Amino acid sequence: MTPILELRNVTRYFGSGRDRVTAVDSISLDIEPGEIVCLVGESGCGKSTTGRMIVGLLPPSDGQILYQGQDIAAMDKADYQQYRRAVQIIHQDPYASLNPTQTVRQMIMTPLLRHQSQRSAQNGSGGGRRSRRRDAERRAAELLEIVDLTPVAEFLDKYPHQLSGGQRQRVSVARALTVEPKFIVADEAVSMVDVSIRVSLLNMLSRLKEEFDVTFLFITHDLALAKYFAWEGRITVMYLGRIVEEGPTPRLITDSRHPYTQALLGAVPEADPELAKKKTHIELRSAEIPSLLNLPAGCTFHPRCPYIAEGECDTMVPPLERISEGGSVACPVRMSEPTQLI
Amino acid sequence: MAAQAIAGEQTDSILVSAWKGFRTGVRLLAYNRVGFIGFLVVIFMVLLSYVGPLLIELDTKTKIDKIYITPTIEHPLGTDHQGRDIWSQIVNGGRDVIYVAFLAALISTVIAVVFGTMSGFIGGWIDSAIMSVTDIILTIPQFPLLAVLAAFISLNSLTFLGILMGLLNWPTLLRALRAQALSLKQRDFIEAARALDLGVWHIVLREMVPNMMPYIVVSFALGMTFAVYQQAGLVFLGLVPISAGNWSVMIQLAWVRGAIFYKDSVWYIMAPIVAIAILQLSIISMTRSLELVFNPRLRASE
Amino acid sequence: MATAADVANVSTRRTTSFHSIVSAIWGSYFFRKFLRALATIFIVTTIIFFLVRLLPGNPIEIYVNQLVVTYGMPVHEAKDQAAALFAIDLEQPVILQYFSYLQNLAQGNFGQSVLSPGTTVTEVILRFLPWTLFSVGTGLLISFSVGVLLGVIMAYRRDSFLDHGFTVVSSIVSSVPDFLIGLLIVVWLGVQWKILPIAAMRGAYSSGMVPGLNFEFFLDALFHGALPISTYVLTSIGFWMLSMKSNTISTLGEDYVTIAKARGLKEWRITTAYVGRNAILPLFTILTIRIGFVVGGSLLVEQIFEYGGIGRMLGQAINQRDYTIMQGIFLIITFSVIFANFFADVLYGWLDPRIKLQDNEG
Amino acid sequence: MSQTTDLSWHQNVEENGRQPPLSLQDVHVSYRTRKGSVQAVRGVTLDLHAGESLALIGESGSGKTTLGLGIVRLLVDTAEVSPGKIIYRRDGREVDVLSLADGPMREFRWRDCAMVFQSALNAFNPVLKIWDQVWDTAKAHRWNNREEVRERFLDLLRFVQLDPSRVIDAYAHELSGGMRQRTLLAISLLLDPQILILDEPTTALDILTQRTIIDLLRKLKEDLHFTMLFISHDLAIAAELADRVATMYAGQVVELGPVEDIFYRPRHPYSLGLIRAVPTVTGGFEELSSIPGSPPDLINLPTGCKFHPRCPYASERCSSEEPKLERVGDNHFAACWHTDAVQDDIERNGLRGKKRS
Repeated sequence: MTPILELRNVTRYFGSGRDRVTAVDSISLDIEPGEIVCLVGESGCGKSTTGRMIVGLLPPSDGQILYQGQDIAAMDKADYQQYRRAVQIIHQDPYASLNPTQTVRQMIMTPLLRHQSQRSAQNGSGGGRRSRRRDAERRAAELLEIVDLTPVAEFLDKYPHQLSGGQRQRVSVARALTVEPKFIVADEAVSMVDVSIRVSLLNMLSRLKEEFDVTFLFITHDLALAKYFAWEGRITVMYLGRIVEEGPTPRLITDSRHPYTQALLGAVPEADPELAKKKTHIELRSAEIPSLLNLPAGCTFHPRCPYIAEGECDTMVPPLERISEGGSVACPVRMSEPTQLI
Repeated sequence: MAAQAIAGEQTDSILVSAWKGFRTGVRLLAYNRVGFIGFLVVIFMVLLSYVGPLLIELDTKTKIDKIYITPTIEHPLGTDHQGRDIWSQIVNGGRDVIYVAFLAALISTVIAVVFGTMSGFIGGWIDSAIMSVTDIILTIPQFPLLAVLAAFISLNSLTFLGILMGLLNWPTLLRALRAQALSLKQRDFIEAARALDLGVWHIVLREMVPNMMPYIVVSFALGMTFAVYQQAGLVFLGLVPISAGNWSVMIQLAWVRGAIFYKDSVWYIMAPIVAIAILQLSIISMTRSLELVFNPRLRASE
Repeated sequence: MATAADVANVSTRRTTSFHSIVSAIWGSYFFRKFLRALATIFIVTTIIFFLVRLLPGNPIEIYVNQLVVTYGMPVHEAKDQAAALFAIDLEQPVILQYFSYLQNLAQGNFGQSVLSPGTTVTEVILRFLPWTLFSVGTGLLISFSVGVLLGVIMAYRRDSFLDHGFTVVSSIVSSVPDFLIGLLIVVWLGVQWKILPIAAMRGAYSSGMVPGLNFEFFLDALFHGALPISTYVLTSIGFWMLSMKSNTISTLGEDYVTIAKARGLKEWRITTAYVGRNAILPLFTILTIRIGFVVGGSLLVEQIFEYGGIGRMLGQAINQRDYTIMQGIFLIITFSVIFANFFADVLYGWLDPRIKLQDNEG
Repeated sequence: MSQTTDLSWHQNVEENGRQPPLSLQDVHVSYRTRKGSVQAVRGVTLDLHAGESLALIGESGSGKTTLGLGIVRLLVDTAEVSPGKIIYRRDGREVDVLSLADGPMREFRWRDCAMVFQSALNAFNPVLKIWDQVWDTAKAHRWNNREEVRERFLDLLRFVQLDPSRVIDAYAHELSGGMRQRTLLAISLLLDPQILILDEPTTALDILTQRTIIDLLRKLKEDLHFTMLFISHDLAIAAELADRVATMYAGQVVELGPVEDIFYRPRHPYSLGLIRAVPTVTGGFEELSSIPGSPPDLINLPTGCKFHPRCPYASERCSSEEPKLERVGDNHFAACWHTDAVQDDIERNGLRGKKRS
């Protein structure tokens, strides 16, 4: 099967000259239709930049992004438009992602009407303005029901500031669904929502995957959430612009190989006092993350890595290599060492 | 069922929703007391200047026996050095001032909105170019520039004066609006609209501009006050040969003819100054209410 | 376990590169500001030159025509005279004229007065500019410092009688154009109530005084400058008060102020070093814009008080259509604004340790 | 670590052991707003014992941060703290913090009760060097020996694993978020306060940075027996660091007990709901479920138990009568009419959701 989305050596710089920062450094990633992939990493690792490039909000500085096997940079206008709508994004901040001047109705109806008219123009079938509007209204109501904003009539004429954080995120999802996307990038979509309702948002997203065949790229810094959401999918771990490890979620969580992944897994605070006491952490050699302006040579993790092999890690960029347990690891030194967190 | 509920909400006709919008607007206007008073005074000044002349004719008759008299019922603000009624001059002298200020503010606001939004929204070299020009013009003191220009080109039409001022007054406003556009551009809802492929026009006009409205109307009001200042100054320097009754011309005449040094001429000199001051003050006060009326959050919550 | 030595190791390496970056940008920050100032001066000069030369009714042609028609002077001679006045060679193509004009400017040669040939523009500028700089500078300094102080007080006594009173008075005063304030001073304090000897206060200093660096002369200059200075202060102080008030209110809500309180610091220390200092910083960028307004205002205010500054001279030159003087004075006013802006920018960069990095990002 | 032993100058658990250094008695806080009075904290009674670490957990709007700021009286002007008492005890003396005059209040802050704030990113004055801000703090508490202060601060920086030479003369913007948070932690220890309040000390930090902070705090707790009050929306912080936990909902403490009781034997439906809503990394997959509905409007609170509109066990009684904190075990209290039903639920369905491997 052709991957729905493929990144080939995608690189993104910001700034120029001495201030040039490499946010994403030659990453490659295949995502199959219907898959759930989590992109995990700390701030500044390039995960959001990757997400925004996938959605077409930011062009890559180098490398290619392929949608259904086609390079988006080389698409003609019609294909590009189709790709544009097929790939949607859910943002992190529920207070910034909705226009404060519009009601829920306006936010959902605008894309429906715009793209509906283009569709009908293509099909040659017209229908009056009125009936088109009625269709759009019906669809808007359906979408709000899908994202559990019921009773629908109660929400349609609300402005964003009249909604709670969780409800706003649901509106964002409904808005993205107006264009019947095939692929959704959820960029920290639940991290600003209260703990008690996070899970219901995640469960709603999982349902969309089942019902509408949507492929998800879930970007998060929270490994526990990634594990929960992508248990049947894959996790990709990024550090300073590069992918350091990826693999099926259960393998990555229970048997991670890259020292950075292990450090992350060990560092996550656990909401269970006994687990918290029992868990072992990897002690890093430095607590500070290097500046993107001045990245270390070789493996970017080597200044912090406790397993550093001098002369190797600090000179060579380790390649991402497949391992038999599933997925791949960019650490020749440790890739064959199984781990035990407890 | 849900669809029916929506259909039911759709019964508002355009007239009804316009009426609702108007009511909301008035309520928000009245929310800030100072702003509301400013708003009422601005309306009063506009009515005075545009409807007043229909009722009160400009007094042009010289009356030697009535020079510099203090207010009476016949002459509510006294008379000038030729015995002409000051009140009639005030009523007839606002139209030009308001017209020129309005025109200048309109032009400078349009320039500022278009280029400020473009600069902030598109960014890149267009932004650098626009901002370089803006920064340079901003460092040139505008009033001396206007005065020098007025000396080179003789300004004999009010409209031309308004246009010239409009073409010079946009830099401060542009900067403010660009800052707005820049911060809006990075907001997630603009990105979402881009991802939904809603088109540049939709994004600028429907997503960004409504959120910039408070700044735009405030910019417009401030643009008017700049223009009032500048035209009064130009007239005062004698650079705008406009003879008809006009508050600025009244001040200039009082100055040139030495009226300000007469003890008796105080009504003559004070009337136009107070008129201009009230106009400026009320426009500035009005911005407080306008900000509220166009604030999306407040407007939406009604 | 990360030992302190490791951390130190990693961070010193970062520190050196960090410092080299900062110092490089520190250097380039002023350098860039300076370049920008130079570019602005150059562009303004160019605009003015071409306005004078190319606009319909260009003053040189008018002057030449006048000499030919009224005095019957030969065209050639008239052109020579005009060229001498405007300090350019009219026989050259315009673009070469422009270069010779720039060359002359660089040597301080702005040409001569059209109306009184023999008086160089440079002389006029040197005689009158110092007084405008003195009055405008003093006015700005007073209004800025007093306005900032009152703004802080208003923010701390928010919604008190004092706050409302100041707000009302300052909004009224700042909405009246500056020259009308001047006019009101003349009308009320000078003529109606006869509190001030308006006539005696005209000029930049009393006739008979010998300019020099002594106290007596300084007092005299202050006496003559008092009215323009007061006008500048009155019309701009409200702006500083209200800006400082709103900045102070928003700074009071900053986390570091709350934390300074939590650390048990004394109120005075918090007000000055934590609130005041941060609230005043953004005003320096505004200062760069306001300088232009005040200098521009001097053109009208100096007319009112008949103060002997460059603004009044410009007014006269405009009235008499003495183009070389107009042009020269306008350029000088622009130069001084640009210089003042540059100075305000440098001051800001010096006061705010973050500026070096921000400049880098922006 | 040798340098850590002399960090605490007068922390003596035995001496202060009898009486809790801090007691909140029926504390109420409300904010005046245009729409009405926001009841942020409603009748909180708590003791903070010497040497213990107590975590206040709850979601946004539960009143935990208001309570923390209320203790050092740093709430905004529109907030009113009344009725209620905040009793502070040191060396046998006892004061009500709420009745302290300005001078003594200023001295109380930081010397007796220091606070580490959530947003370390903006915790420092951007135009003053770190050292100037430390020196300000010392001087404000009449500690005028520059050399001594400097030595002490250098020790503290080493304790929080920062390179002193790098930090001391830096401006805040030259430090990373994690470094700022550790610097703030170091400054909070400067005057060796009796109580340390930590408001979301690790929120907004990266995971690895979070871990270094958690380890530092654990060292403070286990080696130095600092008396600490954690405020967090993150259950994990409580699990990692607390001895006792107080769950807050709608301005009230709804459950209070030793950390194991709260995490393994919760008796309030809200505590149980939170535990069932939060995933762990370690271990297999567990089905999670969220609490239905959203947090209450603090201006128009529901009648009776404030949690009843979202509670799966709610009965008629819950909507009319408000439960008080009642003892449900040793040192374990819960404010719920249906603690038995919660217990049954856990026994029948397990504490967390179904496991999948």
